[in-house]
Amino acid sequence: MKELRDLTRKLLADGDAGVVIGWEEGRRGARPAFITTPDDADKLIFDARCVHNLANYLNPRKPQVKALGKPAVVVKGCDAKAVAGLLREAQLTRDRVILIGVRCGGVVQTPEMPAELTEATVATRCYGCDVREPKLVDHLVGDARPEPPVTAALDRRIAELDALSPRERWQFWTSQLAKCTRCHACRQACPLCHCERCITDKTQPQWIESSSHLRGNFAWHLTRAQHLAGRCVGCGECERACPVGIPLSLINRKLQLVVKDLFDYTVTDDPEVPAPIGAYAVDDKQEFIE
Amino acid sequence: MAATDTPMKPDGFHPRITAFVCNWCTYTGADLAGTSRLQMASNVRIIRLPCTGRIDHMFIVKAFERGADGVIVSGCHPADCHYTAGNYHARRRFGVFRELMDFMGIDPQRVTFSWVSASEGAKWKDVVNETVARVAELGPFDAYHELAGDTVTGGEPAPGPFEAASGAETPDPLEELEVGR
Amino acid sequence: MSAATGTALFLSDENLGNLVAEIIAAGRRLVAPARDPQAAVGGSADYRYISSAAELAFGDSLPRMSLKGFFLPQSEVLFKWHRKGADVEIEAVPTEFPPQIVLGARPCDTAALEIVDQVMDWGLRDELWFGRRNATTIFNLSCPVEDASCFCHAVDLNPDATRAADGMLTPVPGGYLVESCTEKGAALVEGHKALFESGDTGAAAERSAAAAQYRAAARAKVAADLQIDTTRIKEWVGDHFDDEFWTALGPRCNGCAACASVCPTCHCFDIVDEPEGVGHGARRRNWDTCQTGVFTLHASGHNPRADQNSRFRQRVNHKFFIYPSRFGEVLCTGCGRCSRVCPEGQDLAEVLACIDELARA
Amino acid sequence: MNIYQPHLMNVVAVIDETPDTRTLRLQFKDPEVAAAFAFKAGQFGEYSVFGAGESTFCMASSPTRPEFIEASFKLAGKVTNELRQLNVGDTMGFRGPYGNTFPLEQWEGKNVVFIAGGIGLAPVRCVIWNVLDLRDKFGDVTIIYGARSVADLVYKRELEEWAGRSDVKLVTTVDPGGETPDWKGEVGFVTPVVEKTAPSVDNAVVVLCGPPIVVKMTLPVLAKLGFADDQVYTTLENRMKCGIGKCGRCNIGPVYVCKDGPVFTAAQLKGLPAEY
Repeated sequence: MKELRDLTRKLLADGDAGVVIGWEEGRRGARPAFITTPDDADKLIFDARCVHNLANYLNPRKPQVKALGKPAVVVKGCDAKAVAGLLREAQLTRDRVILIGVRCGGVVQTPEMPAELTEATVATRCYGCDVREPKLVDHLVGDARPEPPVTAALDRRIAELDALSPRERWQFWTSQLAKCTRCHACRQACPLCHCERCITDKTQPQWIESSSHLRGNFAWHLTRAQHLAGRCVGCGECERACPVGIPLSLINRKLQLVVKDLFDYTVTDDPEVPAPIGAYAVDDKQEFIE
Repeated sequence: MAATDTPMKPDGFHPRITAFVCNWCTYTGADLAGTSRLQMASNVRIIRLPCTGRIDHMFIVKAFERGADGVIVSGCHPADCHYTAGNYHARRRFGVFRELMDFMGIDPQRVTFSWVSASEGAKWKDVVNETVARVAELGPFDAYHELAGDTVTGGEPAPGPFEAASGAETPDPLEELEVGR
Repeated sequence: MSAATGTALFLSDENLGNLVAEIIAAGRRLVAPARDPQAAVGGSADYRYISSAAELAFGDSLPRMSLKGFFLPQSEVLFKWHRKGADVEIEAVPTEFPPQIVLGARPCDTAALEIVDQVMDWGLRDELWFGRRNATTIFNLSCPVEDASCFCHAVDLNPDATRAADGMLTPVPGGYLVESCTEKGAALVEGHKALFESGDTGAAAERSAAAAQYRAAARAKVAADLQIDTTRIKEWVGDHFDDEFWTALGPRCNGCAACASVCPTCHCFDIVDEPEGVGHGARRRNWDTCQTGVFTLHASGHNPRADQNSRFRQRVNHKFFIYPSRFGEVLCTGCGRCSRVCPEGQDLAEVLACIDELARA
Repeated sequence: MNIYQPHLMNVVAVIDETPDTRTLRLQFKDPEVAAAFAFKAGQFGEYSVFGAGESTFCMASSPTRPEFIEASFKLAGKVTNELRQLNVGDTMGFRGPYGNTFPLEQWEGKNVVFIAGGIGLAPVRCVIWNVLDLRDKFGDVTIIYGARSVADLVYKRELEEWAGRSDVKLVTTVDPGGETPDWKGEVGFVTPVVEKTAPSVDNAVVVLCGPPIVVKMTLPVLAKLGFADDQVYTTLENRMKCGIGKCGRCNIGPVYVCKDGPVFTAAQLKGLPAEY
């Protein structure tokens, strides 16, 4: 912690960064912090409750963050994948951001939870994590942490759904998507949803109906998932932001598995590796095509 | 196209099929099927696009929204794309989208993906007939068409915030399972 | 300031189940906190149409969403249109609704309805809203108070308020103490009077003592947190539109608008036309929110609220300055849902405490 | 009554004003609605194309000519695009009139100065005809109107008519570069032309409307010419959906454009945050 705070003080004092974006203690657990003066550096914390993917604040369509100056962002390994996504998609240039990596031993599901990691509290995304020490960083702080407890709950649920008939899956998803109010919190919380104007906000033509009936909700969630295929870093922020509890991670994780199976691609924190959609191989699988 | 042997279920169900085809191969192939007077089902409405690379997954969604029971997406064979690589990109996207539809409970049998070249009039006939037969067997896609429901419900109360607008019964298929809990 | 006036009756747990069964058997729609059988996260309750007493979840935490969706559905048809050549026919929607009953509403959710009534009756009267309001009988559940994000006491309510309610249930050992406070409420009790035990039995005094104790404990719990003066806040917010306070708050907000979705008083909406094929379609009203960029975006591309700072400021302004200026009361019932649901830890109670501090200085 | 359900109107005339601006002349289908309908200068309505949605426009025609209403709109979004597809005989929807009005009764006996930029002439035109149709009740009438180019001037036939009237002083201007070889009017932005024209302050009121930039630039010039803030009226447009104070998006601080406006004096504008 001291390492992180000292670094923050130095970055701000030297004028290298205008704002350091990390985590602080809020009334309901950890939350994003925007540190703009060295004096506030001691507010910063890092523990297993720091679940937020702060790469979201690097979205170029956030004038209120841009106004604070050049950002230095604290990233876990999974967050660094999102930063790599932004770099890959030319939303950010590497010299416009300072990345402070933290070694991570897994996080809990919500920032209000106690920091103790158990099989019941650990976030599903930490299962199979391959970037517990982020590589795409300018500074790396913190000590190595022990492996988190393993939970394969998400993959288990996906397997259960896969085992059902299409009709049963349809019933499951209609009951889930009926709750959707189309607040688009899932989009806003997503670090990779950075479009200047989201397809669902476009009206000429209106591809996706904005009404929260099931027809509009299906069009939205199919499109959201499809647009994130091969791009989603699996941080789960969409599901955490959803005020009605739609299990969006099931869809995102399913597509991660699909992309792995079809294109042998796993989302990476190397911005030089192209995303699978937008690239192709001449010998891609095509058994589904007649 | 001749409107002869339209596959029909006994109840007279004629599936509505929307076909999104590329301008260079499949459209020409379909044209050839017509000029060759090949007999095929007349249930297919063709929408011509420059390339399969232009065909967005939302086209399929919109087709279902507006009443299609099945969809055909067809274009040039690999290596034949007029724009070099449009069909390769489409292949990746539809490979993913097909799995996504399946996962969300949209029977992928309702969507046919095919490569039909300009000379393959006979293949187009087969693709059409097979798709129509398969979708006829599946029945009308009312599940999708009625998603928004007839929400002007006369004296009925409007749906509550957690009810499907259609008011349709959604029995819980997962009661026995741990899914989504 | 509980306004429940009727004689307190006793409804045993068993008879609550019978009441539910009788209401449903009579063909009336019943809304109550109930578990989502397929809830993905936790076991949180929502207000739902229920079909049996087994679904009731009175003991659960505060329902995730407020009650507003039963009066202002997240998407509702305003009318349908049918094109006949160059002509258009309009198919109207009814503005009268069949009766529905809400059992176990939290006082903050019920009070919100009466607060929103004011804007719905401002100038032209919104009959779709009032049609549902008039058709609904609401019995509150005296609230045990959720957690430290609750602040109903700070906005002129309390955990056993009966504002806009037709009656209230207070948990006591073995069942509920039932008070009705309107004719509608009394009619509901009268319609099922065999289920209610009158107040003059020996156990009655014990029960009302238990109820009083329950309420006092809830009031004490909520009063322990957040001491603010909404009048002072109104003045400060009105006078400090350009204060840098707002610039400091905006960056954390990612504009997800989950706060507005769960808010019992956020009532802003969008109106959209949706074709349902060729030649006919529906005009719908959908929930909308000031937290999104497109909310105020002009067709010309000009946007009066171009960043999240100004959008968050609008939310606080509307609730604590604009609404009280117009209608004499804040557009907030202190339910705390916005703080609980915010993925980034933006906390309205904390914001209000800061403003109050600034206003005092 | 469902307050969101529009009245049906017939399109009785379509007038192209500029390449991207069009006026629709409308009549109520239901004679009872037509008979009961009345509005005052300054009010607005919600015009709908079924299938595209609703859009807000000020009344462009004068209440002194009640046999029809007119709306002028510039191609900008989904609804205006669909409005352009309408032909004579087509059906559209209308809700209104909503909002406050210009206090014409208070202006009787006064000189009236109209200043407009671009499509901003549409709401001003309503007041101009209202004043001209009751010509005896008002003093001098001055109209200063500017557009980007000659082609972008709206209501060209009416501009000619006003130019030919002896009881109207009309000054037209186009932005530098927007003039044609035979252009006889001024060349320059509206604001300097107002300064040059220098309408008299005495016993006068000003009606000002245009894009936000024109309004923001011209207000100080009017102050410099000596106009008091309560002598200057303008009409604002913010994004609206319901038009009746419920949908919650047109407010500028505590003021709702749909209910408290759209007509504001410069004095009122000064008390508001700059969120418009």
